[in-house]
Amino acid sequence: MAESRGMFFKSAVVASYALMLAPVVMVIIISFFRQEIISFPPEGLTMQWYVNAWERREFARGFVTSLQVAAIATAIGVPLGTAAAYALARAKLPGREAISTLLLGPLAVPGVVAGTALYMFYLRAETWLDQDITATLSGLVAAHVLLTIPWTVRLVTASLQGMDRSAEEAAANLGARPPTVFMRVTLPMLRPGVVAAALFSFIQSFENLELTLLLVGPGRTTLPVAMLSYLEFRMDPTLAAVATVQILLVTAMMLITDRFVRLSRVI
Amino acid sequence: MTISRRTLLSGSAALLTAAATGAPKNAVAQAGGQVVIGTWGGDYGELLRQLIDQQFTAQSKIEVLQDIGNNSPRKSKLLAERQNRRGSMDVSCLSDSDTYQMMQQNVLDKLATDRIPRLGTVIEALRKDYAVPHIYSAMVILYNPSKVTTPPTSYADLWDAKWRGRVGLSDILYNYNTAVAALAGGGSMSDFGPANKRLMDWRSLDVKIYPSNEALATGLKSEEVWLAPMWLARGYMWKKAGIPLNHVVPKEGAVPVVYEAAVPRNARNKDNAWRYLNAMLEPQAQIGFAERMGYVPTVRDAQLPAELAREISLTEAQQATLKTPDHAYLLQHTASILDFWNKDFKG
Amino acid sequence: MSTLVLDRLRKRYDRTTAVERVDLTAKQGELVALLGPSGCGKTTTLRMVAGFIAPTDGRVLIGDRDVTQVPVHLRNTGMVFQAYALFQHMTVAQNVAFGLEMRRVERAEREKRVAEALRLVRLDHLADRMPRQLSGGQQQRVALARALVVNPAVFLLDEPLSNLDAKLRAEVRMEIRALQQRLGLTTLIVTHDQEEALTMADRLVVMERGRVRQIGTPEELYENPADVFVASFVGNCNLVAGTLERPGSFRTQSGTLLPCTSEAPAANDGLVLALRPERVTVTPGEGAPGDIRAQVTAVTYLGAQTEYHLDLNGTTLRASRSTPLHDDPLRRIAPGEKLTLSWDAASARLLPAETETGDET
Amino acid sequence: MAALVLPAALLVFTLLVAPMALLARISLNHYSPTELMVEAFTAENYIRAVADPYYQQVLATTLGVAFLCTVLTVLLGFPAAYWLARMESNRKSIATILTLLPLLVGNVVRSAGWMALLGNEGGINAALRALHLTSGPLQLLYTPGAVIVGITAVVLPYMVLTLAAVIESIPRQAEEAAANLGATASTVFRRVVLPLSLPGVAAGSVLVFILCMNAYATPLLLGGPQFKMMAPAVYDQFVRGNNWPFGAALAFILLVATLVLTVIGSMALSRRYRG
Repeated sequence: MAESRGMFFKSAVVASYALMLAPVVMVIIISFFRQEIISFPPEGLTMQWYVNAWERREFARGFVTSLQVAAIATAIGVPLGTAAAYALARAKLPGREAISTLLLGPLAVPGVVAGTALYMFYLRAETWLDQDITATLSGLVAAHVLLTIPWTVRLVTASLQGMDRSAEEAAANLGARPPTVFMRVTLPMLRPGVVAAALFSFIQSFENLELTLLLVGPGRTTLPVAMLSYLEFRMDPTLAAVATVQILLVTAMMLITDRFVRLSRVI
Repeated sequence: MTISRRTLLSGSAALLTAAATGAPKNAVAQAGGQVVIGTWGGDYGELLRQLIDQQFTAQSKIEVLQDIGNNSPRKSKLLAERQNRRGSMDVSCLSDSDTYQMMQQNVLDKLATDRIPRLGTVIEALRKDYAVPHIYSAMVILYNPSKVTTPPTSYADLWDAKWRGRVGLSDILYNYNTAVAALAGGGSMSDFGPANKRLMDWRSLDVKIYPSNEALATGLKSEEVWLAPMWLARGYMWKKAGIPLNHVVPKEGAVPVVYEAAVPRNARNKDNAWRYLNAMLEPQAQIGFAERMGYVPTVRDAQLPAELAREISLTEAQQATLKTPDHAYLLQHTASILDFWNKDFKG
Repeated sequence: MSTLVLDRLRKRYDRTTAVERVDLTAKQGELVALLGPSGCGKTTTLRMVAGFIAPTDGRVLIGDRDVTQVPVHLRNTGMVFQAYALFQHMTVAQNVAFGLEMRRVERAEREKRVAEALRLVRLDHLADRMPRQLSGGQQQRVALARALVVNPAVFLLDEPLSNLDAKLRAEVRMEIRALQQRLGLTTLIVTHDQEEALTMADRLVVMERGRVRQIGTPEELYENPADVFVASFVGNCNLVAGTLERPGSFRTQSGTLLPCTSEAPAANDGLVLALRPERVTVTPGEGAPGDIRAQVTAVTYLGAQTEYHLDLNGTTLRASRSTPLHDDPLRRIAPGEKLTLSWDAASARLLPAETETGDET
Repeated sequence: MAALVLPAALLVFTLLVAPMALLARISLNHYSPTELMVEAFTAENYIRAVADPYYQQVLATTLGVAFLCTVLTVLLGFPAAYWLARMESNRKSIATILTLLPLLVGNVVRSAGWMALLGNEGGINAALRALHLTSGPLQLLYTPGAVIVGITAVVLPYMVLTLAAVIESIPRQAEEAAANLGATASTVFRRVVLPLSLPGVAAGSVLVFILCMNAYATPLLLGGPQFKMMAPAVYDQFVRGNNWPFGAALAFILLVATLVLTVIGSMALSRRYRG
């Protein structure tokens, strides 16, 4: 049917993807420009910004930190969120609406607001507990788990709603106790939802800037924060080179993920 | 699928263990401990690293960690953390007005003069008991010589109608731009009264505001604007980067800026911090900053090559007319200055 | 109503051929069934007629008009989908009215025709319901009404009964047939159910792996299957491999001789004898010498019919007959006992054995 | 089973509700330029924020941008989502990755990309100049338009993915049935696909609207100094002005505005969808 679609449809699809991908493509292009202050057309092409990006250790370190934080936050947040979504969908909870609003809350609060509030809260907690929280990995991970909860609850709930419950009933009928039913039947059936939740949780954590801004510490800066810090002081194409490498790595990661779990069937 | 899931799980388990066992707060630990420097990124941070940190670590075995950010968030962090027993920075690099404000807020420790032997070489006028002056420069007028044939001589010349739409300002320097307006309007560093009218005049002359110094550089490069009040040091850097620029020191007297370093009261590694401040005053490091960034040394024994000195320093006469900010006045009015800048001037 | 002509219709995908050269003419008012196992290309053929799939070669003609290049919405075919594809966000009446709206039929006329169509399928009392409030059979009838109300040139049904239970299926089958005949609709129906095809269709097209195996009336197909596939797919059939030893006598692979007077289609060996189970007459007792005798291996009681599984010295056959009465000795036949068999030697057909050559790869 | 909700709920409570309560308390304090924050119990910050025409303007700008971007996102995202949802599966993986990729690149980098494209010396102006279509550079960067384009691009993937999931659940046969009954492609879209995907449009719009209201990096980097939206204004008060009570009050005004509009919007949409 696609061939019979009208001009508006086609141009909207093209415009939509152009809008999403244009800045990404642009970043890749300018990473090769020779001049320090970006202007078109380029005065020449060079790889020097890649060298520079490599020498600035904060980017490589930031990438590793971001990966680490995103992986741990996803590993903690997705099980918590999945459990909560399951309880919300199946248990008879008093105040279900309120709890589900609470769990979606981190999505509604602006990142800079939540980040500032959390930073001040952490500082108070440090005094009470006499323990470092800001600028520690645990403090950062905890904040990022917060980011993963609403996405997980959202996506797993959608998955639960679309699920045929007869398989669960069959398992119970065959003698499985509720936890077994959950682990052996429900969870595997929810897999697309859970994988989608993990993917989005990872994305939310990996690219987060606002919530992270005040919670990072020296030697433990995430990649987006390292990039903003760099951009604040320099506009040369080093940032573009870092981003290009990041785009390549991320694309490779997604292609690998896609081999195991078809992304098109998950999202 | 099973395999991949298992690998995924074991991978995340490993990460979790790493998190639980609590890797030390900073990855690498040196024998002499560490020192955390709250600093700007970009060239400044890079030069700190090249000119000070490397040698410092080699000599003292103290690891230097940079906490990079702009001065505003750094100030906010210092203020937010001041009630805490342990802060996140050992040394905080800030401009002179910022350190004054932090001192007023009781954030900074008094300098341990005995631990910073090189304090004795600091230019008298720049000495303070709560911060070490690291580098300084002054706000001059940069102009594009191919477009501006009769250069301005004073800040007030920036209001000449023939430069309509050709004057550029950096948004982050709002308080200095306001000071320029005050001086041009006949005010002083302790009286910004005339500034507001001048700012509104500027606005009607289509002055261009750029979000950062770097964005202003782009505007100068593309010849979108021809004139800008800016640090002489920046002008020097930009000239080196190929932007056609000359500078004049205004008749009213240039507003100087001193970039300083101070130690918060709740710094974790104070001993290391004092040593670091001392290292910042070493002549070689000072000359390095001058050569690479165009800032003038703050110590008497750092001899610049004559050519460089001509480009970045002020003459004795010019130095005599410097309009040093009245920090107390600024602090009292900073909120209203920002408000006027945001709402009336820009809005 | 018009005739429908498929002229050398073919659909190739990258590597596979979904439909290989279908030629078919459905006369006005004729009901033609496309019959075959899943994946045989019958649905692809139907969808090419409707215009959802563009053929690689060949033409589709409705009446005198070549519609091969005509987009779906201008073809004026009325299609009933397998899962009905009712618009879940519209009421029954809105669903039925949709096609008329598209044809810009005036409101008053539209309402009249919607009411008529719903009366035709006996759903006029449910006009304001939403589809999800209806039973499967009711939804089916909405889909019928929706397709019929526009007076389509060709009526297309894609496995229309597969989502109904057995009893309802038989009922709806008769209803559709009656409606189709009353309205004189040129109809193409896709089904994998041979019983459905035999009872409803004027003519059948048996397809397998993209090829047409045989086209004919139900009777022609049943009595005169062109090949082993058709014989086995249309109705039940005993298929026994062997050779024609001499005219009138077929030797099975296990050596048993079976009477058969039909002509061999090709060489005398490599043949298959096709014999419908209901043509085999079974009698209890020894019979006369020279009669064919067989041992009963199983008896299946099917209510009206009873089926006997027989072993003839290594050759297996099935026979079926209307269940014998209580006092008939056959009623008490049990596995292990012997029976005498007979059939009209002319009703056993000889077919070439299936060869795998010539199939698409 | 109900206990399963506890860990997540506790976590959100501790790390979001408690800090926000702290912020709420701060918003009632008094600001002084010399002492920064004085313990108090005053509504002065809220009154000032609501009464000040500047912040009224900032809030209005934020609402306007969020509304416009949401509408644009629906208009552009719907066809893209349809295209993605109805694509054959082998090419679909690539298309899905292309949709997800911008999300992983982050707002800062994407803003840098827009800056390179829209700047006076940027790609578009250079192209226009090369084609002799313009003499001087067009001011594209540091305009409200740049922010709207930038934010729309940032939130589009969310809309596309949300809608694609809903469109995929609409049986293709429903569309075919409509076409068979004589509906043109655009009529099929308008009469069948659109009504059936309204719940997805509602969910996507709410999500996107919230993201637009809270946008920080994009307006900061693309809007230029004269353009202000709420989230950067809040951060400004906290960090540049060190006026925490006022910043906190602005934050709550933004939050309440977002939530109220979200609730009204989703109620209106769901009523229409049911009706």
